[in-house]
Amino acid sequence: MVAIQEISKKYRKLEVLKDISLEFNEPGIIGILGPNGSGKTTLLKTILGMVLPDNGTIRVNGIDISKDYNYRNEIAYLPQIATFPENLSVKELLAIIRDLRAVDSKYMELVSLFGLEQFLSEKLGNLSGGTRQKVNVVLSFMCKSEILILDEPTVGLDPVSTVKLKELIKSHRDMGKLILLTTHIMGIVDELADEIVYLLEGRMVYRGFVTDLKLSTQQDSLERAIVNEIHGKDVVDLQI
Amino acid sequence: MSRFLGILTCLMISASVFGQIEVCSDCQFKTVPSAIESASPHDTVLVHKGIYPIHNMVITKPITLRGLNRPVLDGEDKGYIVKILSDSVSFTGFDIRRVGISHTEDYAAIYSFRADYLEISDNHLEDVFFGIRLEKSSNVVVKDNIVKGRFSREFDSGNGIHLWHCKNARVEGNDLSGLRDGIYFEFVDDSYVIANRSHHNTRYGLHYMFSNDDDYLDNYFYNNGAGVAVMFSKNIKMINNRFSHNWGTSSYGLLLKEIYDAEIKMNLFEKNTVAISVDGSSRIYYRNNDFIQNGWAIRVTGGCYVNQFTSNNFISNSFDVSYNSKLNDNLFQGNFWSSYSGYDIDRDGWGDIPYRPVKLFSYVVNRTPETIVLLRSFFIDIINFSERVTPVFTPDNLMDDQPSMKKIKW
Amino acid sequence: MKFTEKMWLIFKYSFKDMIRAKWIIVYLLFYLLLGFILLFLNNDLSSSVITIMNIIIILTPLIGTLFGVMFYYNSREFTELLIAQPIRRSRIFMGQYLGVSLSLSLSLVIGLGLPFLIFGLANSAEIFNFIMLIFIGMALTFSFTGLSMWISLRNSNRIKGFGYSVLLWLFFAVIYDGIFLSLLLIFENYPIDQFSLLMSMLNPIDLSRILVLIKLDISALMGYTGAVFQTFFGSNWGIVISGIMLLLWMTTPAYMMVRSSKRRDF
Amino acid sequence: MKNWLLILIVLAACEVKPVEINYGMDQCHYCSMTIVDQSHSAQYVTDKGKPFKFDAIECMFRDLRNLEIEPVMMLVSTVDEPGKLTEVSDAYFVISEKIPSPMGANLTAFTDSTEAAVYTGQIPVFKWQTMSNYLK
Repeated sequence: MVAIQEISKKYRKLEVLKDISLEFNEPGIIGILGPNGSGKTTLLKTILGMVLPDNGTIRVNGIDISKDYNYRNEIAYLPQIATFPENLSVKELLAIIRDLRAVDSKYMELVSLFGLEQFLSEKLGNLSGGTRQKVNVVLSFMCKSEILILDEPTVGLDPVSTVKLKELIKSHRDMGKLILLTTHIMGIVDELADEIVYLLEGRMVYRGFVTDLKLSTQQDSLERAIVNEIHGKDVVDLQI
Repeated sequence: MSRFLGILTCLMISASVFGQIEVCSDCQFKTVPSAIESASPHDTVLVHKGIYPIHNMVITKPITLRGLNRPVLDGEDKGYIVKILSDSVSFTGFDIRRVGISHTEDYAAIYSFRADYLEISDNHLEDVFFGIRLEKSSNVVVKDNIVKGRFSREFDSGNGIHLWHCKNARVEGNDLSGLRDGIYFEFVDDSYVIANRSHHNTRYGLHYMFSNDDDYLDNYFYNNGAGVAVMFSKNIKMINNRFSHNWGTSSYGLLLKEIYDAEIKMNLFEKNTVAISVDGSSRIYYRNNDFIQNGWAIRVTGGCYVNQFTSNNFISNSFDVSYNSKLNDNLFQGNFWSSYSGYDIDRDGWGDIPYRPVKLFSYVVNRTPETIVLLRSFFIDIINFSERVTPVFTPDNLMDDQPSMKKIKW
Repeated sequence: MKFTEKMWLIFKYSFKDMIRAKWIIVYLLFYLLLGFILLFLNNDLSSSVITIMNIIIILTPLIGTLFGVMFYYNSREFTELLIAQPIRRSRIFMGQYLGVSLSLSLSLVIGLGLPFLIFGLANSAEIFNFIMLIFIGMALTFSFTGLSMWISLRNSNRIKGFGYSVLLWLFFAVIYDGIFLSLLLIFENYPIDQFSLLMSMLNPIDLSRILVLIKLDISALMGYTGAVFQTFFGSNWGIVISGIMLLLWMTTPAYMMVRSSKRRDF
Repeated sequence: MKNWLLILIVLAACEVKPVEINYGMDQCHYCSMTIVDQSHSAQYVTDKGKPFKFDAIECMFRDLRNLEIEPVMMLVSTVDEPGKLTEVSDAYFVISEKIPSPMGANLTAFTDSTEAAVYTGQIPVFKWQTMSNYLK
């Protein structure tokens, strides 16, 4: 589904991605982990075509993404920060996405799932941060696509919505989708991720299945398992 | 004035007392020259309606030539039409067409040389090169003629009424258009130009050169290359004339070049690129004139001394006064300036702070004309404003310290 | 034709977002007020046209600049979301650019058009000058909206982007003419009319100002220097050239913006 | 960009050539009169390439007296070839009342010396260099 080959990216002198190669061929949930500034978001953005890598190629379903923007029909994106045109209503925002790409015809179920019906005619500028994040979630999950990219999906959500979101993510995995997500909350990785990719200073330092990781490090907690794993690679100051 | 009336009366009497010869296709005389040939001095030659091809017809005796029902004298582009070489000739009521054109000879429809006491009136001249050209002729009256040139910018336009070395001339009530200069005076003294309309001429409506002690009153000059030029002359009175729409590049309502002791009163200058362009002219009195919507109202270049601008109205001009030097020997007082922004607390009718009519930009444009391209740009507004607050470049004594708060009436 | 559909979509939302904003309504009201006050005060359409020109050639670029910058930085996150959608980048930015500049132009047209219509413009000889003035206001809006969005695109730092954009406006509105004037004065002994013609073409604000002036009565003043300006702008050839220049000033910033959007990371 | 502009200025400045006179439009640099007479107009071009136009040869002559540096080019229109500008060194001059000139000096230029002689009879035909002997 997604094949990343030796991509690297520099912002001025700062190397954010160094020679990363990754392939995701099976459906499942992949947690992209790493400390702040390790290049998680940049990596996701290169897949989305938002950041253009200096070297290397990325293929989605075998097609080089630098050649054709239509591949993005196959990728839905939930960005970290939810800011929308202030003077548009929720309904109008949904219409924009609906007109831009293929959308699940039952997207109104999502709207009601997060209790957004009452806000449909409300201007986005008048919504609270949490509500905007819910709109954000709806926008990404309503897309008909094989791949879902979620950047810190639970930030700003209340616990009830967080639970609903997690269920949603699982159901989408069960629909056979590839889901790439970044998060700082280990619980979510623990609960959802099948596989994790660990980035450090722009390099991929670990990739493996969550179950394997727990087995090999003999740790119940994923957090500890990761710390152990990375410790083995002589990294002392680890922040997740 | 009375002298002119005297001449007129004389001419009229002469017409009735002396003999009368008629010219027409059925008359004894079929052509005008043959009639003149047989006429005695002071006879009247009456020309009936008809078309008479004539060129270079010379009149050498004092006679009255009068057209009845506008007979046409057709010059067929062959040169002069009528040449008057005698005193006391009266020439009225003709239509004249097609004067010849030349580079070296100034052909005219009616030409005179050393011929005094002429009356040329009520003629309609069309397609002329020069219209009425009088040389060294004095005590002449040119009245109520219509002169139309070829409306061309090229060499084939001459002057409508062209006087050279004349005295006591009276040019009145003529309509002049499509010429080089409507009226041209060179070395003409003690003469009057009254109530003419001069318009659509290539160069000037009225043009004085080396002429002294002349008056022009009640004339209307519009749509000329430039309205009036008064050059190298003294004691010219300019009263109650109207200068309109002398728009165009390097155009002006009135050009004063090297003139002295003139009076400019009660004239209206509207919509001229430059209302009055003054160069090296001194002792000029400007009073009760209206300057309305001109590019420049007064543009002064060269040394101009002891000029007085009093009780004029300056309304909506892009530049009121432009000046090329710091030296100011001219008086501005009691004028109304529409762009004056001062106040009158003591309610005496005069503004309490002086008005400075020279903008910095007009000073700059005077120095480097190309800068006009920045007209009405924001930057210019800024420097104009700062110059007005603290004058540095513009003459600081050039101001009206008694600006009128209201439009001046007279 | 699908791509234009998508650009139309982006345009529609940007336009809607703009025209519902408080500031654009303030902008519209300003023009309405200006138009009514000017016409009420002197009731003379032709002198109002000159006054309005003075305001338009300074204000429309400034407003275009400010709204361009504001729109860009305020909608940056949403733009990122759009970039992740199956739509070409150029369509997004063109759509947004058109949305902003057309909504600003609409305020101009309505705000000035309404008072002039009410005061009897349709029957006036000034209608042509007025339409031209509006067109030039629009051209300047497009030009400076494009310029400011382009600058914003190249500066992720909001303060910098804002600063540079306003500086560019200041440059074209004021500083350029200062330099222009100095050059004319320094080289006054040289034949500089061709040069000043060129200089006036290279600044959209100067170009617009001259185009308006040349159509008004005071154009005769421009011929003061020996007719170069009048013969140039008065001829068909000159109108075509200056029209093309203005068009270039309208389109080039947008083109540059679109071009740099393709190479930029979000 | 800046270099380009500079080059342009320099190029424009280096080019010393007369410009066309717009009859009926252009103004005499000396006396401010509109230039209409195609057989008496004149023009000079400074070393910096700036042209100045005159309605009469006498105007150019008088203006030259106020000039510190002699212009590179001086041209006059002639009566025998009106509208065409001739270098003053190639022209023949005549002062005659028979041909009035715009500013009263009755000064006229000819391209052809015999043509000039035909007009003048006894009056001298002179060259530009001796102009100051005839015209004050």
